[in-house]
Amino acid sequence: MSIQDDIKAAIAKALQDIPCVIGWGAGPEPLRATPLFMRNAADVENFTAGFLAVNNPALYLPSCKGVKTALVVKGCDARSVGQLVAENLVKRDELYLIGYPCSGVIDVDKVAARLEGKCEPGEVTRLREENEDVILDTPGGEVRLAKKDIAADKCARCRYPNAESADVFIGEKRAPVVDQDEYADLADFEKLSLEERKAFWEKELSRCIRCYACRNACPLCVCRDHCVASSREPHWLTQADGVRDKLFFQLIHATHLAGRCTGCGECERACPVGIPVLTLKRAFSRQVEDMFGYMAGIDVNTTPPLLTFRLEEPEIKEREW
Amino acid sequence: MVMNTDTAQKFVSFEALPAFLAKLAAGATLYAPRRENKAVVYRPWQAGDKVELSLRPTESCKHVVFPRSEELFSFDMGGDPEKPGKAGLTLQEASEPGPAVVFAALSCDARGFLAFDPVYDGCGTGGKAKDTYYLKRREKTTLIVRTCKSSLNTCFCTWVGGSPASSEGADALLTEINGGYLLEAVTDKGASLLASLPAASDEQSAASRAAREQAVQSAPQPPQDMIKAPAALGALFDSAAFWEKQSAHCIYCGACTYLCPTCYCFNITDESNGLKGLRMRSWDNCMSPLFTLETSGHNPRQEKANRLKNRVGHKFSYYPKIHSGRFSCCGCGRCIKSCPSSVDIRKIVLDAIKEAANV
Amino acid sequence: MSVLNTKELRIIGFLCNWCSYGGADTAGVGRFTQPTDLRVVRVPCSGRINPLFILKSLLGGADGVLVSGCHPRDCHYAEGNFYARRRLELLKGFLPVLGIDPRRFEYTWVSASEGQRWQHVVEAFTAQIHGLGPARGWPEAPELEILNAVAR
Amino acid sequence: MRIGVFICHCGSNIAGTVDCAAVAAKAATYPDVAYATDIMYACAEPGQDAIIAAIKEHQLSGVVVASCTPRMHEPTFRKTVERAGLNRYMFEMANIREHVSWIGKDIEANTNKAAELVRMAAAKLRLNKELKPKSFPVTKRLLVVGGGVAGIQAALDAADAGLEVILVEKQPTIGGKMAKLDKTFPTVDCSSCILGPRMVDVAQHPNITLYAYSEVESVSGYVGNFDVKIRKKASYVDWVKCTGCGLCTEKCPARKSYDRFNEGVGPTTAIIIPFPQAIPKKASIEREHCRLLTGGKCGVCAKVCPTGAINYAMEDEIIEARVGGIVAATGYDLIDWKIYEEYGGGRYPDVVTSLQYERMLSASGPTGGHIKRPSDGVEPKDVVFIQCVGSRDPSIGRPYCSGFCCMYTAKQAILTKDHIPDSQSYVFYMDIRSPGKGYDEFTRRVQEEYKARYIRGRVSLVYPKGNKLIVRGADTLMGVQVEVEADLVVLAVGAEAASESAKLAEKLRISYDSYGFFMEGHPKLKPVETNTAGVFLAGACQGLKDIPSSVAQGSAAAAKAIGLLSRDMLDSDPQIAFVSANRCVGCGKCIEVCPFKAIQEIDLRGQPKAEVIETVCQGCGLCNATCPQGAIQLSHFTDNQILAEVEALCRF
Repeated sequence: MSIQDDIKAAIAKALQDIPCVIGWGAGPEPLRATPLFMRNAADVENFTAGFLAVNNPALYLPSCKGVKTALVVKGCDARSVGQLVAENLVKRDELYLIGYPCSGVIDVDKVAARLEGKCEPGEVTRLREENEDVILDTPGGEVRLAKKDIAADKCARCRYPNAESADVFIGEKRAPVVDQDEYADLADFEKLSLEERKAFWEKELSRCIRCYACRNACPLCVCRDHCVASSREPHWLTQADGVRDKLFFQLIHATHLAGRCTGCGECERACPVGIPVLTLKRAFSRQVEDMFGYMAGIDVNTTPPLLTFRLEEPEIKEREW
Repeated sequence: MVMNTDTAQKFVSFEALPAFLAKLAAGATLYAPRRENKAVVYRPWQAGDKVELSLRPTESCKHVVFPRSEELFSFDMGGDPEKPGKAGLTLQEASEPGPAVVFAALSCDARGFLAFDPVYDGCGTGGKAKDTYYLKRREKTTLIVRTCKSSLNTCFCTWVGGSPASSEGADALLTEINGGYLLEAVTDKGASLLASLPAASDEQSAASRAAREQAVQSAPQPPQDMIKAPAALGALFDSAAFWEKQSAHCIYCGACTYLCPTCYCFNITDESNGLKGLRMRSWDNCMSPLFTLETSGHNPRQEKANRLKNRVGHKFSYYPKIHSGRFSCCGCGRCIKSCPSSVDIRKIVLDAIKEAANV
Repeated sequence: MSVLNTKELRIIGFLCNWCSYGGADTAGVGRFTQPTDLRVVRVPCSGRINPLFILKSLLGGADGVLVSGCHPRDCHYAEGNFYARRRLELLKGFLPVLGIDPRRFEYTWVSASEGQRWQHVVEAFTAQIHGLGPARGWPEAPELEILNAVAR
Repeated sequence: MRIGVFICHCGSNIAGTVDCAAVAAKAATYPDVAYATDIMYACAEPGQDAIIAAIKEHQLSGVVVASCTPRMHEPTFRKTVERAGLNRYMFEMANIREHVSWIGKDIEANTNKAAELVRMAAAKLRLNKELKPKSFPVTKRLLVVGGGVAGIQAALDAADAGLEVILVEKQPTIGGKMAKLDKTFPTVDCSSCILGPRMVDVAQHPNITLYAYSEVESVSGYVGNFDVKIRKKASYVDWVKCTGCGLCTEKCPARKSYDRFNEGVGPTTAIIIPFPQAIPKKASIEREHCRLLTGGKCGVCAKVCPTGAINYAMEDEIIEARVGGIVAATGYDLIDWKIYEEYGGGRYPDVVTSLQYERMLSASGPTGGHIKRPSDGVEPKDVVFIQCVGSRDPSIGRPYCSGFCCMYTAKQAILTKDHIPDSQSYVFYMDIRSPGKGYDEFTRRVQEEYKARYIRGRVSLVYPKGNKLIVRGADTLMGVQVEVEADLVVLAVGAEAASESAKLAEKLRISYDSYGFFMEGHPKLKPVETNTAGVFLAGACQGLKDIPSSVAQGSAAAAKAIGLLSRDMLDSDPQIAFVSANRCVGCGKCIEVCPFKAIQEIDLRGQPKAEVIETVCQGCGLCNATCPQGAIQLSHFTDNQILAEVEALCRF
């Protein structure tokens, strides 16, 4: 039996006493799966894990509060769950986690780049996985791509490929891709001068359509319906189509995620107009890691760093005036 | 006004395109698809800009006519400085929009405006309550759409009465042929824009016709029973289970509606600082719980299932019921393509038709 | 932009009521001359300061933002400044990612007795901001331009 | 809203460098401002009357006063608007004195700044809401921390007024520094004769509970209801059984113990009763000197104790109490003079501190009131006093004058002559500071009548020569260098804040200055209050002062506490957090960070929500800054109010 079948068996077993298992199923086109809410055996047949299992199912947990729910989770999904548990936003005993070793997930935008000049990703009619490659049927014939070339950025810096907190783990655990996140993406970004960075954000944010997909795709944005983005009390933002308001929303999101973001990258993936909003959150995460030695979603018993303090903060070098 | 298309076929070579665009940009704000990072967006064109034609635009061009936010009027409450405490009120109308041209929009984008037009022309009030903000911009905007060379997995314009080569709602149609583009005026507005271009040769006209036919043939076949959609969705209005299942993975962001060429909803807010301020309107979307939040705190569409039902129902049932069967959907598929959780509106409609048949 | 275009830059201070606002008062009582750029927003505690106030100021055109609270361990509310310290330190480290010079924002601790220290902080911070010059503004929707006239 | 703006001239304090009329004219153009004027003294009666009249005449619904700091007159003007029928929170202040007129002379810049501060205040006021306080019951019990003369005075006054008083003293006896003194200036009356009866009063007062050898462990709660934990340190003697007979102290074999009470002038035993008049007169064992507790062998005291009071297994005890108010009276410590190498850095036994000298002068001291050189027990003839040892010395971070050294040095010179009629005293001084009733006369008497030689100048070196000490210094009046052969050198060591004052301040949530002295509420007008309601100051912990001043402040602090605790109910400050239940998602972050446990989770129709406990919330706003959706807001400092201030400045 393949891992896929083993997971299906685990899901079927879980459904014996849990009403709903959230995983992934076939999506609207070959490159994309969709979150799948499985309630019966027929639903389980549609289950798919692996390279297309992009969406973070932890997103749906706060709305499942009070009902025992099972999730099939990648390592990064489990971190989101862990953070929700650490913040007491979901109860661990209301959860059942089915883990499997994740070897990375697809980034459709990277496929688009690889297909540049040939076709759009939306023209791919079939995807087959073959070991470390995928084979795409395109109008111009088959295209073979290495998974590592089209995997999401986060997969290349994955420290937790296995959902360590899973209640049941299907398959052999994988070794971490890296031991340490070097934040090389930020280092690259920081090659820009301050002026260039400002210009960068102005340009990127000018494209924002204020759909808030970034927020709604974030498993830790639990305010959702009550987000300050559209409230008048408090009234932080206007609804105008200007960079200042759009950027400010990203700053709200980033500051609210400081010390909480697990880096799942769903905000950036969800952005329909490709604004690299994860960069802002990672800038906080890097500092949080350096300053407080804290990585969100790893230890459910540690208080997130902005909800606590130490009398002496050895890593904070205050300015001497 | 629709023109005799045979007399208005023009040709612009790849090499001559920048000069033509520059000419268009001289008399109006010219919007053209531009690649920005991973997205393709309609931006004011400037000399040197590459027009992105290989990837289809991520967003529709509706914001050219229906800006994401716009001033309705501004106000100044400053009174007579000699009489503090006696507030004044001076209102200032928003400034007139200038002319705009959209180059190489998708043909579905143009059809999207056809869903807007009756609503903003006051259809609900017998034409009395016209939205002049929209109508002025619509009047001053010339749309040049392009023939799609192929269909994407998410395309379904043919389901809702469109086609990859449709010029409905547009002022001119652009079709790529050997060596350049054939441009075909659809309206007088379109014709006047194309006036300076050399006429297309018969060969070029034939090539364009062939390209358009090819595009139409490659388009997906519509399902047979789309016509049943309005009734089916109506029948499922009270079927909470159906909508809960369909909406389970929806994350109720606004990506679908804001990318949609036919979604026309807006919100109105006032912003002020000190004595000055403005009333503005900005895009709003029915997937947001705030969309229907009432002052009392009551929200008739608190659940996302109800909101998704409204979005699908509006496009495929309520709207067509009062607009001669025209769906408020142009089948561009952006809502599917860009949905972070891959909600597929086609599947919902088809499931509804199937489900209603069983009821 | 301030009325005094050429002389002043826009500097906002967020001061806790109990220590730093008192320190600024003490400086005033002691007639410790200071540059005139700073405008103080009084808040009960540095823990009340949402970092977003600072970002809002900086995006809105402040050339500099100064936060001052009670010394750690000396918070009127026992713990507020401990939380503030973490938030503010993270914020300061975050600003460069936006392309904002982190020297445009400083936070410090001044007690109600430290009038002279307050004078020094204001002088040094104001000099620092003048050294950096006016901040470049962030564009916003054209229709909002009317809101900006007020602060001119 | 109809806002009235009043720009105060404060005489010339503001008007000298701010064009108040111009500010008022500018203010008249601000949103909702219905009336704006400048006014000579807003806080004076005519000023307040003018504000009230304007509120009525112009139907004002809110008032901005631009004047001094709100920390000074906000309460004043809140009462003013209240008298005019407005809610007291429909008022804002712009600080154009301490923050404008007093810190710069550029009239154009000041006027502009003042106008902008008024605009901020008006912008905030537009969003102010009427707030109403809640009332809560008061615990009519006072805690006094420190049993020196100031604390004793405060405790007795409060107890006499009928309050229950808990007096906590760190040492095994009350009495503080004054108990160590032989005589007091300028009357030269016996210190223990005047203090002793007050100490006895403390012991006997039915309203006073004394915890000696105890410290404040923690304080929580707020004015009216502080919850205090007191650590009663293990004395290893059951004080209920101990009769203070002193037999144990006679028999204790650990006779080389440091004598804390006597400032180390001669040794003492490990089990002690600090001095004969100690209150409580109970024995206690100093652990580090006790042979049994450190070495496991001895037990002599237990054997000799007639009542079996010795208990080597005793442990610290925590006592909990609820009090309505607290007086801090923790006194001072002498600085560590040994940092001064020029005085021998502690190497010469015949260089002593003034307090050691007091113990030598005292009849109940280790020398029985005989002045003897520590080195050889010989009576000194030439005694040199060096003043300002550790006072007025910026190089060691003690730039302040300790205030009482000039006087006690004069006293000690007099006493020296009294004890040893053929002695000669020399006093090296910087300036003589004697501004008190009878004080200057006293310093003259010591020179004229007792023939002490006062030499104005600093001592550069003290060094031994034979069995003498050579004191080399400058006589700046004569312009010569002088050397005095001394038998004994007495250093008038300056004082500093008590060593653990900062820790106590943190427990009490009061401020302290850079030297560790507690901050009074206002240097002039609130000398015994602190910025923490219900906490008062007495004695040298607030700033160095002599006995009469300490006693006066002890009484003053008691009077303030009596005033507070005479009320049955107190009004809670309504500037507290409130929750918009429909926006709260029940994430609990506010509950997690609240330093006061003032937020609880409640169930609202099946949903968890935060709820503020109104009388517990202190209004810090930490929750407000923590709540991501802004569902919990701090009244009077809401996000929108602060944003209004920001936007009044920063939108361009």
